[in-house]
Amino acid sequence: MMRWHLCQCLLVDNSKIQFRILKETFNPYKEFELWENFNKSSANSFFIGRVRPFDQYGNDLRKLEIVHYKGMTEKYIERYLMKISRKQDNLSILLLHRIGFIYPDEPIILIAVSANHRGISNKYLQEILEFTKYKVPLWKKEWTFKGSSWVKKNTDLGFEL
Amino acid sequence: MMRWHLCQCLLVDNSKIQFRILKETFNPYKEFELWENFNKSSANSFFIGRVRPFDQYGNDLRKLEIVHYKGMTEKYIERYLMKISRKQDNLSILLLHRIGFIYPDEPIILIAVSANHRGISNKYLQEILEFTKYKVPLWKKEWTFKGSSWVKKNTDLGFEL
Amino acid sequence: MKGEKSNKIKVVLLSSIAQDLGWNEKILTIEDSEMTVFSVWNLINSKLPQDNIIVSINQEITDMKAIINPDDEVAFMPMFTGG
Amino acid sequence: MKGEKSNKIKVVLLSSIAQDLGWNEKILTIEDSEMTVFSVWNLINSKLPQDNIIVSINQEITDMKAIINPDDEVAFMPMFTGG
Repeated sequence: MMRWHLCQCLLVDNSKIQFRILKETFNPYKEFELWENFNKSSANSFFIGRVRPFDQYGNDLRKLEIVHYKGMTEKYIERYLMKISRKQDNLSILLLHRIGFIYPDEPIILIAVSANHRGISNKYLQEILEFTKYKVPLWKKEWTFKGSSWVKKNTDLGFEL
Repeated sequence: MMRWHLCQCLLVDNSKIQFRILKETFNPYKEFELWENFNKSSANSFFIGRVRPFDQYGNDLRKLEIVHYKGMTEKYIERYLMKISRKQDNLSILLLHRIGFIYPDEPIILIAVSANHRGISNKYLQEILEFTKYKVPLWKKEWTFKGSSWVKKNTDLGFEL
Repeated sequence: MKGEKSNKIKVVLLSSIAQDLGWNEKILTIEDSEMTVFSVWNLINSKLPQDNIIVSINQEITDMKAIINPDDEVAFMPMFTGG
Repeated sequence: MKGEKSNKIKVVLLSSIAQDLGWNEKILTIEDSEMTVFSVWNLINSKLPQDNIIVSINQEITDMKAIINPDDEVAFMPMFTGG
């Protein structure tokens, strides 16, 4: 794992993958700019997920807590990103995920994918997003003004497929 | 059309839509930041399309030229964005499209969509992107070091659906 | 009766069609009161094929059979290739 | 024969399971050489249901029937809810 903290970037065949688990908040536009300066392609897709101001029951949210399993979380992310980089040539991927306490409207997740075609950058962006929701050891706890509770179920896509 | 140049923003029911046809290049990160400051949602999807460094025949590209039909282009974009804003509540949309001469690696198109759910922001981002490729009066001409030629056919998504 | 009415139309060409025919806009005087987009196309063009041409009247996409009225803006354009 | 060999395992609990059982990590001494993840689960827990629990050995997801070796790190965690 150490190489991630040293170089923050891994080359897999012709693709560049990069991820970070962050304990502090970040500026998503600065991250896009820094990253895209070195990964300009014809198609560049981005996603920012932010904390909703209410919990799963509709109460006002004070803060969200995200817990990870140090070592295993990083290993599962790395393995998955390497797998898709091997499937698809000339892909650049950046994934940032917050842990710790995150306040309403702050970013939890940032994904950036560059490719030669718009269909590819959009497709992998969505795949990576669903992956972080269902396949990565990460857990959410919601803190309201009355107490805290673990999130039992992920939010859905927002429409029927 | 005048209201677009004055307010740059149109409210349709609960949704906010905004688009601009630009004669000069722009900084996409600044645009994202300015726009998202007023449109922070839990799900925010973005796309930047940049000029490829080669033409449809694989020759080195000097510049791309984009021509529009002033008035009609704006009308078709506005009508389409209003239509999807009426289909889907609480959507914010920003669409920027370049016209004139655009050089390799410069942005041609920027799309930003905010929604309450990731599936919705990603879905409409892709719909708007395909719309600008096939349904908006815009034409591309490629200038190489040998001459110029009109683009006959749009690039595909990059994979088989 | 028709003396007071304009019988001019504006014809607009876009993209490769403008380049191939060598002009972008023309004001034409129409004689025929039942003139279609197709008859304007035949009037201005004797070399380009009609395939895959998008036509509009007053910036609304229509078809070659549509009837043109005085003061209309008629445009001929190839398939869109933007985005 | 086994005197030189460690017979300790590390048990890790995550998220709501750690909260419900009141601890995050423990070092346990295992006696049984054919111990499964399921037997560790029964050893540490007498109240939580086994449904929807993800288990891992040495940070690789496995199942309740997997055999544990000395020095292994065994973890119990609820369904993931990240992203």
